[in-house]
Amino acid sequence: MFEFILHRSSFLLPNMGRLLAILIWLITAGTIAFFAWAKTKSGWWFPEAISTHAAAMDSQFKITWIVVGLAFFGAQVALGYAVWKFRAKGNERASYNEGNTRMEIVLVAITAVVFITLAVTGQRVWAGLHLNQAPPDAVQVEVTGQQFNWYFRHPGADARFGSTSPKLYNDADNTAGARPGPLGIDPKDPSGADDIVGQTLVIPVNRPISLTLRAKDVTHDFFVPALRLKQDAVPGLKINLHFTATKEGRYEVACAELCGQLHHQMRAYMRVVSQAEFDKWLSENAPK
Amino acid sequence: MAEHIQTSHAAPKGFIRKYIFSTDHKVIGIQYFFLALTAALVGLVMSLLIRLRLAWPASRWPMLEAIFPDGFKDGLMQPEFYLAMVTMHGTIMVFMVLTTAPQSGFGNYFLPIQIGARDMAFPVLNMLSFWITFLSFVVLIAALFVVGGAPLGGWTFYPTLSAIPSTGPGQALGADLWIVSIALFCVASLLGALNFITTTLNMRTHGMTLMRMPLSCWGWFTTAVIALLAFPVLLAAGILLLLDRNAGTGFFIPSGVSVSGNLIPGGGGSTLLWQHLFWFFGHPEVYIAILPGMGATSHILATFARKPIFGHKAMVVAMFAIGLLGFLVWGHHMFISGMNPKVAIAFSVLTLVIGVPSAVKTFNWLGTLWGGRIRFTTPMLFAIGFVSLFVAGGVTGLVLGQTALDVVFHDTHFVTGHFHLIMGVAAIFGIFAATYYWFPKMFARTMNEPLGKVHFWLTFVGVYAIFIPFHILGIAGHPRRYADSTGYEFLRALDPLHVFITIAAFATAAAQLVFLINFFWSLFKGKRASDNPWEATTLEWSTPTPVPHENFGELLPIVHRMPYEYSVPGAEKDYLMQAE
Amino acid sequence: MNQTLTTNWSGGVSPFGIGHKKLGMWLFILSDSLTFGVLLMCYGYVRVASEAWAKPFTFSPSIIFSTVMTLCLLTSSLTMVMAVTASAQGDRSKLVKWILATIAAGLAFVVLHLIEWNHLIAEGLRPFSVPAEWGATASPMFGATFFAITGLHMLHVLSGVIYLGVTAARKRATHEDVEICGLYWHFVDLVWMFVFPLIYLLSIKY
Amino acid sequence: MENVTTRTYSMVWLWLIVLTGIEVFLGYIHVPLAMLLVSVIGLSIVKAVLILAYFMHLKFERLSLILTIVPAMVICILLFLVFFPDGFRAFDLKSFR
Ligand code: HEA
Ligand code: HEA
Ligand code: CUA
Ligand SMILES: [Cu+2]
Repeated sequence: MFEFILHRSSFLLPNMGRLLAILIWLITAGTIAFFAWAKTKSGWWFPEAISTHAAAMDSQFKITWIVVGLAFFGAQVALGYAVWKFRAKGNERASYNEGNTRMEIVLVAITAVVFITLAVTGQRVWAGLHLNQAPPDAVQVEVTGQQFNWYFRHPGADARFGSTSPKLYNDADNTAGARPGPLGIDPKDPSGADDIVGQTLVIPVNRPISLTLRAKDVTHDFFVPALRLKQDAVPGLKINLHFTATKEGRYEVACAELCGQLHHQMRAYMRVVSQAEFDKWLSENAPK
Repeated sequence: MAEHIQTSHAAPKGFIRKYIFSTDHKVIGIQYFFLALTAALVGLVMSLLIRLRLAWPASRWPMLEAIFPDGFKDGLMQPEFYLAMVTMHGTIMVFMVLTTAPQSGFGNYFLPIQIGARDMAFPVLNMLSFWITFLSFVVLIAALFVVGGAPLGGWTFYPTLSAIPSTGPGQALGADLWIVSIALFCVASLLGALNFITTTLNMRTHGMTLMRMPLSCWGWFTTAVIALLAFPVLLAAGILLLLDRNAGTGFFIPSGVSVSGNLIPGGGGSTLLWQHLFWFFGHPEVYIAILPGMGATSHILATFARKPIFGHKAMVVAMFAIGLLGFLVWGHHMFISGMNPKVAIAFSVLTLVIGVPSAVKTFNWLGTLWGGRIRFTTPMLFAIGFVSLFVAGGVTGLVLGQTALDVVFHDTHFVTGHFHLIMGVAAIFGIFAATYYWFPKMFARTMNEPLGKVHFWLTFVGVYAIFIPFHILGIAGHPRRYADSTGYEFLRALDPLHVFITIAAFATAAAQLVFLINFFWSLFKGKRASDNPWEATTLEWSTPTPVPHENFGELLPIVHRMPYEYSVPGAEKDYLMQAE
Repeated sequence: MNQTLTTNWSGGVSPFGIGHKKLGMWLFILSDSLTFGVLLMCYGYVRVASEAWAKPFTFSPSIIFSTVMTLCLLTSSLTMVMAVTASAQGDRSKLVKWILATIAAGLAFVVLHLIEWNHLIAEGLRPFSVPAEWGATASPMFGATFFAITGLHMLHVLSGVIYLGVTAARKRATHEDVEICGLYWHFVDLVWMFVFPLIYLLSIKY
Repeated sequence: MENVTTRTYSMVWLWLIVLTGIEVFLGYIHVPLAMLLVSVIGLSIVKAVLILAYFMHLKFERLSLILTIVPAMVICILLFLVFFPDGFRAFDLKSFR
């Protein structure tokens, strides 16, 4: 019975094991080559990094990528080798082998050490992002997400944000000087008078920026690939985050949390400018 | 106590009692299987629609407009339709395919036979589970056809998007139906899980110690334990979300939420609460999806390598360790959700620790093949494919599990690539392996081997071609659930990749026709199967084919040895049946 | 390799020495306890996340009232064990009597509970808001958690009453069936042992 | 099971009532909220154990059954406590007060 099945299929594809082994190896090599190729193509790998924490993050990625790449490579090569080498031959029997506890323990020890090391070293960047306070001289910006727009608010000359209330939201008038405007800035609060509200994030280069993320309706996500920064903006919460951009230019802000029909259109620009230009921008945009 | 096991009933008569409202675990298993197959085809078609829009977002499809007038206004696929398809594709695949076929389908059919029982512990409950699942599927599909269309909140259904009907099209009645469907599914799965656990613990035949159970049984048993503990949490979450939507409560709605200018009254809750509840269930759920596949793969690898499992005990321990650790890592889906960053560190470390038992399993699969005399049957090819894909998808989990790297990759297509490789196809390969392997027992005919092999080669290459490029998309920063990426400058360069993926997806989907043709042709015209066509050792191969009502004759089999006694030195044949 | 195996776990017997139904009920209780457990945790979560939490329950009459409800459930558990004992002795008429007593206590609980609900609703408590007199900053989640948790518990009590009725009416019900029904009933009682202090006592008026 | 008499059950019932009484009393004398929380949970766990052990007969079942059911329940419920850091966070970071 079994012979028959074996016979029929080997008629179609002789040396099944060898073929499968070659295929597995080809896929492995192809995958690795594909990644290597993509890395050289513009736009197919990480965008250029422009924040102080990005270097550590990229190097953590590199280490991890090598480790998991080796695990991937090793496991696939071994799998291919096994199917190449150990195919059925006539009536020969397999070697009766129920396992090897020593090898098992060694494996557990090695993988545990490798994985835990990865996990622990990876936390440094995380701690820098989330467990440290922003320095006191950081530039304050409040980021608010709503379906399907970003609003960025600078506190103006007094360095204090005007208080807001959901009851005051007025999406109809979103011009820069509008009060209460879409953010619901209390017109009676004097510290809100000089707040600058815009739809482009403008920040000075090489200075710590402290963001406060909020959302009006559903969860959004502030994502700037070039900054290696991503954080949900959650309704009901004010989430703090800080970073320093190191290169001037215009970058895209994407929304990376499903927020409804036009999630994919919730885009904004982030302009990183020199301190001088930033000051000029602030004074030009200050509400009159 | 032996009387628990021995009670026997006459076979039911009449078509309805026998095939529709049957309490026979074998019939129910097959019912589940066909339900999953139907769902898989629906989900597959949805994935093709997804691919269509991603590759050619601006193209018009008048033919599709004829079928979905609302979804394709002017022939252009609408973004809300795209998101509805993503949501339904994810939901159908995770719940209706991966939770039903491997566990409820094959598990129902083979768990009782493999442990030497006549049926499940609660046959009527078993039937009820199936029909509730069926109802759940119908309700889910109905969501596609109600006013406003299917929900677009993603399969994770995060509030407040999902809790407030005015947040988007499809979030009204469609979203309610989605929740009702999932709640029903939870109930069915709970009942199923307690049935599986009771059966495994109480109904093993003489000599079937826990360690002598085939690893497939261990897969089903561990999965049932996980399901019993994870589904009640999703059920509670579903009830609360339904209350939020219909009774005005605000468990998942903070105060001060305003949707398109309208202040939402009430509130006072927190969106993170839903995420905790969902992922407390959700992460164990992904192991619910893969563990039966791991079990079946182990079972099949041993059979066709003609060797005992390498490190049988370690395999069992690893499986249980994965199940247990699976409850400790849910936070890795929430690193950037605004959760407490210190808790995130703990979750991150535990997440990487879960790689250890997974590595043990991978290593032991290789060890099982090592020194074997491998017979390359179709089920064996799929089982080997499972190992390859599991590694490919698993290693990227180790990238995502690190807080700092997840900052970059969360909610990008890197995640899509990870979970499609490990779940979308590794677990599906488990189903395919199981289908080819057990088909002769279930339907008393054999599937065509050459066609099966063609199916394997095409699918194996195809899925790598589809899902490896997703990682590139993610590395370049492409967010997931984007109906269209053409609005972003930094995503422009990726357009050709989208087209490539779509072509690969259509080709791979076409290859599934080979499977369908083979399956249905073999069902009616396949060669008659003998009792033990694979020369395997476990109890299901000791029964006659077709398996009689109540599985065994007068006497239940008595088990004398471990499940995979292949190539025992000095034995007469190269395999020793458990019951001989 | 072929030694005879005769331990509890070697197959052919139930490792716990109990039947399928009883094991099934225990597993159901395990999973249901997680449903309630997680609901109570949600309650705790929204409570710590709130500015202020209403404390509307005066000692008299509110707390006394709910204490009486608690006594009803506790007593029903006692009558239930009496029913199980009667069933062990094979005394069917006694069994039915004790079950009826249990049903009565359970129904009393439900009736008292509904009276209380009614009272709170009359005061202005809603799933989405609390009466203004309870404090301007009081979280609207008070009503949501209160109605959701006690409501789901009440549903369990009602199902239990029906279950008890069916068990009493079924002539073919075995001792095991009665025992299992008892397990469910005690579990419902057990859940209330947590609902009562967490929902009521922690919102006692100062 | 044989040595469990009506008397035992009545005693358990009495204890449950006494413990409930203590809980209510603690509420009556207005123990500070945090202390009240800890003490009523503690007392309720004792009550739950009494119900489980006697009324639900777990004390008289095999140890293996207890070890199958109880740890799973306890571990999962303890795991839910991990939600709390975010509950406090939701308070600390609240947008509107
Ligand atoms: C079957 C389903 C399945 C399985 C088994 C897994 C397994 C794993 N998953 Fe995955 N995951 C999903 C399904 C699954 N996942 C889904 C559906 C999502 C997305 C949900 C959504 O948001 O929609 C997701 C998302 C997801 C995230 C969140 C990403 C994000 O949204 O930001 C993370 C993060 O930690 C993660 C991690 C892991 C890890 C560490 C494993 C580990 O268990 C993997 C272990 C395996 C291995 C490690 C490989 C084998 C080992 C070796 C070859 C060892 C040899 C190596 C050496 C010696 C170095 N997964
Ligand atoms: C089992 C799980 C599963 C499977 C099989 C698939 C299969 C596929 N999926 Fe997907 N997918 C998900 C689970 C799965 N998916 C989930 C959970 C999401 C997330 C949803 C969300 O964001 O909310 C998602 C999202 C998702 C996206 C992301 C959308 C977005 O974020 O914008 C895309 C994009 O291309 C995609 C594509 C595909 C394709 C091309 C296939 C396939 O066409 C690939 C080829 C597959 C096969 C050839 C196997 C077919 C066979 C069967 C399915 C089994 C047969 C059954 C029996 C024998 C019983 N899927
Ligand atoms: Cu905002 Cu997605
Ligand atoms: Cu996970």
